[in-house]
Amino acid sequence: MSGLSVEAVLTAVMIGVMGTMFLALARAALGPTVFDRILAANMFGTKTVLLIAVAGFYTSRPEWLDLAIVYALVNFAGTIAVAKYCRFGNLAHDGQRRASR
Amino acid sequence: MPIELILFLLLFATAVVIARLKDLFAAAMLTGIFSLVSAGLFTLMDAVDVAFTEAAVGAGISTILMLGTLSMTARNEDQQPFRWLPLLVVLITGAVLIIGTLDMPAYGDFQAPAHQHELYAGFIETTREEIEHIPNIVTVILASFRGYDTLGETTVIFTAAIGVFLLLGHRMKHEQEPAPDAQPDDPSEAGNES
Amino acid sequence: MTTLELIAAALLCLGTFFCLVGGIGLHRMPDFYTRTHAASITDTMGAGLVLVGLMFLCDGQHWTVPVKLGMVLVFVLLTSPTSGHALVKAAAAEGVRWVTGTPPDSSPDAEGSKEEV
Amino acid sequence: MSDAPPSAKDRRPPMRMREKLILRVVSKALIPFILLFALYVQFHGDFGPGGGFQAGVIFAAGLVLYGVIFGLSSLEHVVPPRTVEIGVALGVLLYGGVGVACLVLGAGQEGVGNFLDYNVLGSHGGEGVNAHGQHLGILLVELGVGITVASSMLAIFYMFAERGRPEDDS
Repeated sequence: MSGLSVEAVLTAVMIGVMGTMFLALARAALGPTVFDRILAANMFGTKTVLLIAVAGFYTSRPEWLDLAIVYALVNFAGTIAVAKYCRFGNLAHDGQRRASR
Repeated sequence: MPIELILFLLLFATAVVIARLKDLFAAAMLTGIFSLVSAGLFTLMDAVDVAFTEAAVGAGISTILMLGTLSMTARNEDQQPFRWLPLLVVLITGAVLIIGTLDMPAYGDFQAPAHQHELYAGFIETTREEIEHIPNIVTVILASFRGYDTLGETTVIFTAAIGVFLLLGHRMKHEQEPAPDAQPDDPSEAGNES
Repeated sequence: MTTLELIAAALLCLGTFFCLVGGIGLHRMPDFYTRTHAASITDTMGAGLVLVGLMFLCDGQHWTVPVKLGMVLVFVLLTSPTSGHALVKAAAAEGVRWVTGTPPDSSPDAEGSKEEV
Repeated sequence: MSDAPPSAKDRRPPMRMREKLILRVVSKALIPFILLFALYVQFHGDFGPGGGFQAGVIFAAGLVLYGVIFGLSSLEHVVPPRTVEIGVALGVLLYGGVGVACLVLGAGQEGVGNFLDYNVLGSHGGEGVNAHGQHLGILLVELGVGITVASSMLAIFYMFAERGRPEDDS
């Protein structure tokens, strides 16, 4: 296995993940429905988590994983808020009281 | 570095997509993507604290706050007639900014003035010796060396919250009567069923 | 490369492959609901394999590193199907079209107006 | 859960509790982690990346997630708006208070105190940089920043969400 180093693999992974990010961005740009955009944005967030985790190993600074955890958690909050806004038109609703909005 | 170049391209593509979108809702979400990409870029530049802020603020809270704003205002951008003067202003400003960047040091240049200045060496080298119990230099500089500055920043946030209280708040009481205009029509409904 | 690194490389490459497949699927799939499927592949198989692959590279690191990787993995595996679920529910409630027809509660004649909701 | 029959205009089926079950269970499991992680970022900011600002934002994001899923009135039950209003000022007060404490302590120990000079906070005062005092000062100051930021974000969310609140009677 000469010529194949961990750094090369990590670089390949980063480039692959960024290719996926481009694809997700294209889907976010094209739509057609707003849900496609949300889906693409959510996927983009996960890919950023991966990118940062891999970049941390690539530059041997694994404490960047804190950042990846923040992404994984905060991205969820954002997506849920967006889905909620889509469905109810505001953020204050508790999802139970009114049936048809 | 090629990876940072790709990320810059991604950033540029996101900005173009945001500018072209008419749907403000989708634009708000793509702003989240924009800050995700820029946070990735900051990470690769080794500015982890900045990336942390960008991640926490841009991806989470600011998307939610923008949604809150959208639920109070309109969802779609108003179609403005084409005007020459704003375009001219934008072009000139952009050109000036690009000319300005020509004078800046190259990306990651070790000879850049910021790295050569005596303060840089002073901060980096003496901080570790003086305050050995705190490994994160950024925290030390922000909270101790530049404590006044951070106090000012905190006061700015405080002032912003007070401003929002004054503009939007009616003491946040529960007993307020529901204003009829405070409840926007579900924007997607019109597009769906027409 | 050591054996651990070989395993890690294989997992990382496989994970990247799944990421790319999901990204392509995001464009090839015909409607929103099937695209959810493509996106969830990148979140589960892609992210999962990459993160597990990174765990194999933790040799000699502080013990918190694999633990944090595991936390990221757990969070991704928890949040992404949940947000996908919420999204699909919201989309179904909004009446986003299926490729084989329309959801039961949306009007069948709104073919063109479904675009750009 | 409303039992009112949907009108002809509302074609969506009435929402049942079960529909949000997954969301509620998962978020109930996740929100403690978000809040804990915010505290980790807050108090670990001297050692790793992070600090008061980031921690405040993450904390607010966790609470906002709770409010988004369980409704604004539930969130107001957990964090009353009055608490938020107090918190906005409390953080700045804590920051400024540390500065004033440095002034007073410095004047007592060395005759001259400087605003936000944490060296005098240490248990063993003296010449030069006092690491213990610096550590304590930075911790308190970051805590002040975190409280203000979290409260401000939450206050802004309250203001915005309040406007869009459907007429309810909680």
